[in-house]
Amino acid sequence: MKFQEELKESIRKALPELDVVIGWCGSFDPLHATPHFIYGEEDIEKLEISPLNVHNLATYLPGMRGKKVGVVVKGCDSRSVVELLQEKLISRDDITIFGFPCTGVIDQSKVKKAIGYVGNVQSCDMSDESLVVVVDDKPHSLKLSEVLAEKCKSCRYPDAIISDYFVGDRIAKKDPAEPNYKELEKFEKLAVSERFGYWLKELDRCIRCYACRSACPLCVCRDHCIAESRDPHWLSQENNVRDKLMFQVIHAYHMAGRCTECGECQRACPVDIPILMLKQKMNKEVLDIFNYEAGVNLKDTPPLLSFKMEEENITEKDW
Amino acid sequence: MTLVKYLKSTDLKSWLAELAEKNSVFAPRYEGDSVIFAPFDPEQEIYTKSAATVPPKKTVFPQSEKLVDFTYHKDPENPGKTLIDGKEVLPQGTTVVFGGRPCDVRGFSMFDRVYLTKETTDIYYKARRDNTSFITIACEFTESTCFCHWVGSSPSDPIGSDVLAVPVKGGFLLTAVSARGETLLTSKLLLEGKPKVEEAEEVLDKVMENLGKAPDLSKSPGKLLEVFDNMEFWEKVSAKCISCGTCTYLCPTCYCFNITDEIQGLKGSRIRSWDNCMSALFTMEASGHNPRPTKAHRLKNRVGHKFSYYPDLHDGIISCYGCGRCIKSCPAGVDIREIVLKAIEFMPTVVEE
Amino acid sequence: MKIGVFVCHCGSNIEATVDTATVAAAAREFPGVVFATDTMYTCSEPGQDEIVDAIKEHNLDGIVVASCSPRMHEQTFRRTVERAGLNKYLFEMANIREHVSWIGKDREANTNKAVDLVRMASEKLMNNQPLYPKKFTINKRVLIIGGGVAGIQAALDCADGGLEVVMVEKTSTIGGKMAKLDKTFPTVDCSSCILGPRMVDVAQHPNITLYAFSEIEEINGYVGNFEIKVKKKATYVDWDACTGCGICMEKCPSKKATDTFNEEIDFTKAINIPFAQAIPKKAKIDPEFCTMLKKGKCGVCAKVCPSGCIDYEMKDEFITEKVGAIVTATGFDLFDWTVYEEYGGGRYPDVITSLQYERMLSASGPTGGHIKRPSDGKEPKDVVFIQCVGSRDKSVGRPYCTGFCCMYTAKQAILTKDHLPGSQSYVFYMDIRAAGKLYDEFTRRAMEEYDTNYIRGRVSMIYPKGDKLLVRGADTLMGTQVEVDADLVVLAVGAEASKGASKLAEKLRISYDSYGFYMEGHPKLKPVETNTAGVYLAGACQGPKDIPSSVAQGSAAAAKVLGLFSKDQLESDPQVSTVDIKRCIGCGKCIQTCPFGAIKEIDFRGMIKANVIETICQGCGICTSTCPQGAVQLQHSTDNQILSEVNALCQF
Amino acid sequence: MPVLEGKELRIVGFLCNWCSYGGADTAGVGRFNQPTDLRIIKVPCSGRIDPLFIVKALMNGADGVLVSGCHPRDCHYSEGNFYARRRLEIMQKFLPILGYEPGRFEYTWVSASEGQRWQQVVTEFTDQIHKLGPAPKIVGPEASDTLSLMQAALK
Repeated sequence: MKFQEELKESIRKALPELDVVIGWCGSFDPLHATPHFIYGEEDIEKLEISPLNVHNLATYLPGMRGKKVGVVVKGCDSRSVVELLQEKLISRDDITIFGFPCTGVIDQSKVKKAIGYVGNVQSCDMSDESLVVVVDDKPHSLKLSEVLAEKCKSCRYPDAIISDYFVGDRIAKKDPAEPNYKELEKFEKLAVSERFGYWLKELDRCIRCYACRSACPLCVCRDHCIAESRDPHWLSQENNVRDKLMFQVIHAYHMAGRCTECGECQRACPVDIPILMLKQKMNKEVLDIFNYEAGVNLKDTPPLLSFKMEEENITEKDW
Repeated sequence: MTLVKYLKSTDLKSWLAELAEKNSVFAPRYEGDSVIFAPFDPEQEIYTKSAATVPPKKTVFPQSEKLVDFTYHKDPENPGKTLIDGKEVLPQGTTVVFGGRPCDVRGFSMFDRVYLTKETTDIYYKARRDNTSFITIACEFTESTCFCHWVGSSPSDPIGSDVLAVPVKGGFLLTAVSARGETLLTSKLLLEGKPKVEEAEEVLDKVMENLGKAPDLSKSPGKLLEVFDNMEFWEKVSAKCISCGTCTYLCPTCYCFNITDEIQGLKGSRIRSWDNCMSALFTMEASGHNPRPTKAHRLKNRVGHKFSYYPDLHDGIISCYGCGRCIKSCPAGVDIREIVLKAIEFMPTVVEE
Repeated sequence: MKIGVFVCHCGSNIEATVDTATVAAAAREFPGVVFATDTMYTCSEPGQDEIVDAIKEHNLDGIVVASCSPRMHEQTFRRTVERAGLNKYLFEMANIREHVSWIGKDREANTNKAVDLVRMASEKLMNNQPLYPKKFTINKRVLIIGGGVAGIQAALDCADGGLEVVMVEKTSTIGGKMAKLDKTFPTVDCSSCILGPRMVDVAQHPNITLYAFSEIEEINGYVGNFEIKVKKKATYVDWDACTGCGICMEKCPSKKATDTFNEEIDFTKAINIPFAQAIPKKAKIDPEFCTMLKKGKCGVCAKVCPSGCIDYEMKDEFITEKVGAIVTATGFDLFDWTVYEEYGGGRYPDVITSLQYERMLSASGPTGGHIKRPSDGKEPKDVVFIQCVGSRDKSVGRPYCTGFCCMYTAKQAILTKDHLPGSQSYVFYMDIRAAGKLYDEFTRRAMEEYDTNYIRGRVSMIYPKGDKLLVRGADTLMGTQVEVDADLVVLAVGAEASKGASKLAEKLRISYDSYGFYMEGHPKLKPVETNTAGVYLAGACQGPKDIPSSVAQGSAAAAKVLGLFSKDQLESDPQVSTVDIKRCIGCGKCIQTCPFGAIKEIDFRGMIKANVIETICQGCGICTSTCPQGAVQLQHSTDNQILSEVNALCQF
Repeated sequence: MPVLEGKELRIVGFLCNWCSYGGADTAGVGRFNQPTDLRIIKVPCSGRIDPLFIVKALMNGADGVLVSGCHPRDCHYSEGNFYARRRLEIMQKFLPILGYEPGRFEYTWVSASEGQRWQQVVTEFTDQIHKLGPAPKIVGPEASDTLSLMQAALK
């Protein structure tokens, strides 16, 4: 990326005042990146900005309260930062934000689907339009647009909303003005029994690792999540699909009006359960009822933590 | 003389269907974008190319299992008197697991050293272990996260398996590696395997070649103890860990559990479910004190346990067979190999006298 | 836990449609239940003793009573279990009367439902914890809202009992509706003669602070410690200096101001004192009619005022008062009768309300006590009284009986004859409701001694006929049509809750019915209490009442306040939220949503945590449903308690 | 004892103590006949109701859930029902994606004096749930347990 060096320079400038800067670097194969914690000069060089940087690094911030932390954010990640600031879960004074224009990240499961087997990736060359992945000596050429994460296709916030350092040229806010819920709307048209069956079938393979929760930048209960507590005792430890689904509803509801749809819950899921749709549904209704979108304005209050005496968009049942 | 048979890929389902007549058969298949072990269903495709997303651990050590069902019986004459009647829920029947990988299946040998010792036998574990046979597929391809050869195993390691299946052109060469394995290879669908033995050896040689050279991990137990108190080291290597349970739940050698009672009305069950040392609750004490308060403490435990404490107790055997799932599926890209190597290479800044 | 279950027959109230023995037998099968029985009247003394005995005999540590609503007897049974040495929160009630036996006759379904309710109660009980109240000191001052006769009575009783009283009255004088009346039934004694001295007492009592022409802006706090913001509306007259001499009123050139005290049968001046006996007797300017305030020209009052107390720049003023209890005595207002098109809908000047007629009868009223037709000032000869205008009439949304109109109509008929011996009164009525000491005798006097013509029937139409009004109605006793040529028609307009009653209720956090009348704690047993601790009701704000009833309630409310203040400390309700400090992550969402500011941030070993101030917490539980990790739990309604009820009902 | 087979469905009500529970009492005192399906859980305030209780009830086998609180502006705790309205509304809109028909869960406001309104609400809601029939149930630990039952029901 053109501005990678510029970013390194900014980090170099800011680092002396900071305990750590979180960015990304290469991982176990050329198709993967990993969060990268920069403590000193020797770590700066490893920083890489690429479409493989899927991780939302805002996830680390609430757990680092009290430390001076720099964080590199994509546009979508910056919304998580805004939401965390809004809810006073992190302090603005402690956070230094590095922004850059993001052109989208790659959805690994799409790559896997396109190529079939990606166990041994030897190289991955990326250009603006395409990428060539060599697996077991065989090159596979893919269009970037085919393997771009869904959220990136209808991204409306490619540039960080909030930043202390911004490198590269800003990409103007893209259309459409409203989030894209086409897939969700298609699903909503299914018969109720199909919807019901769908979730049971999908959740069945859940291993209750709670990566969805741990990867979520706004799941701040962390060690005290009600999924595992006995008081309150919301869920049993039985291996049943009811409790697995119930947890997803808990997560979605606790995210209502707070979720920025970064998609980390679904990306983190080791068994690829399409749980983002539940959050999208919640967000769609939040937008409908409260005309509200999380993580775009520092001064907002999440809608479920406030109220109006007269709710314009709530029509109660007439008995 | 070992029994070798050749199975045509096209006969795989028929063979499993035969096995399913007397056993419950598990085989890997796609569910969504993941490969998991599910009860054999002739209508679904079986995935055999590479290791499944989730290992077949649950076939012997379920994610959650009932240990005891109990009922409170009230004395009709005196409701104050209650009799508790509890029954162990022992698993019944035999199971055949097709399609695990050597690293998956060998993992149970780690369990055996804990659940089947001279002093104690875990009856639930034993019942499943004794009644489960494994038809393991040797790996034809290696993945960038594979490191079985670092930890004393190999893509064709037969330990723990009953039959080893080596992919050859058009099918598998099946080798019985246990007496129980031989009984599995009696089907008329299976052809004589000897003509394929050479081809199978070539496949395995090629895989080993691809794996490359393994680093020497023999120092890891001692080295990890050396850095035990170096929290700065552990904080740095655990910085990106998000404390979920993916690594432990996908690990074929992680055997920790939690026990809870779930009661409704007069009936209840005592349940054993997977537990996860990455979670703060794992070591949370009733007082509220937590001896492993941070993720650094917890990741230290996980790495330490596998590469130091377990080997110390069990003849130097590392409690990891290098399947690499903890690396591949980690949402944050934590790489256990990297941590072990860092510990081995770690040079204290203060030189001893 | 060892639970005892008592299933009440409530005589036949429950037993008739619920098989209580079956319910008790089913309860014996529930976890934790070691004793279950059915009893005739659990709330009776022998019934309560049975609970106490069972607790001792079976070592019970939790009790479920399946009977009436907890709103009825929860307190009763809590005291019972306490008597037996149990903590009173180790008790649960299943409401199998109001919610079961009284709403359906299917015995099988009812019994089945009762079993479910008992199961829920006992499952919840197993999650109950003993709770202990905290003590807090109280502010022994009382706020009386409304200076009508009920409020006056309450204020004087409290003040005489040694309490400091703050009285807030909306208008510029106290006295309320009673001050407008000429005479009172059934004694026909002069209203202002009996009320006047009490009004003076209020003004002079050293323990009473009166804020007239003031309103309640805001109420915060809780029983024992309320904080009230009072808005003193601008009068444009410095009341500290005003002597009530009335010169300003006399000289004021603006003569067309609305005279609300006189029910608008005449006009008053833009600066006015409502009536001669007003308390406080102070002038105020009605800015709507004052030329000086409207156009900046005039200033006559300022020129003539001997004490220089006119202040055209005056602004509303806000005062904070701290009290421990509140008595609301906001009274009633008249129904807007103009919805009755058949009575002319307000188009005929000689159709007036009973209260306007009172002002006309009053010697201190605008007519000096002479009955005159508003249209031409002539003395009427035939006067028609129509009862139940906006009472007992579903078609205008007022199905209830105002209760005192029959009596004042009789009084007005009698007074009409006294004032105009040659007149004839007619009363169209539905029923005569004259229950009360000497009441029926009084109405009979109106008929028999004063020759009032009582016609049982409704008036279907009034229309002008020359300078008279033709009143056409039915005489249902005779079965004939009746027509009366009336000179004056007086409507006995029904009472409704005073304007703004519901807004005040919201501030007080008390309930009101669909007509705006405040809900009492219990229709029989708690007539002056509300469901909000420390807030009491007096007079017609709870429902239409005549003078003796209003006064009685004023005294009753005062007795309740004096009783409340007889202790120096109150016990706080322990059903409040508590924070599990280990689980709290200090996100502050509970603090953000608490309506009472009862949760504060504290520092716990360097970490931010939430902390509930028990005496401020009102126990709504918004925090509990807000906290994502369930670290703040409302005691007695914890997640686990509610989940246990859900699980008792829904078992897959 | 579960629901009366064939006669009743499982309907759970969450009612605030101050208004709606009182309204249900008032309906009882007035002897306003109502269907017997509903079981009422009393909570101090509609603001206390975590919408997840509703999901929990449905997933555990309830066929319908009814929530009732004080009318807006009349909350005993002044703001509880305002919060409740937002939270309940969002959950109501969310539930259909899980495969619960709209109408399985309703919320409303009934004051302590509105016995008749309570009767009407209960009657109408019970009727609505009976029209919808039993809600989908999750049986057994594995999804296949439920899915096979659902398939069988379709045939």
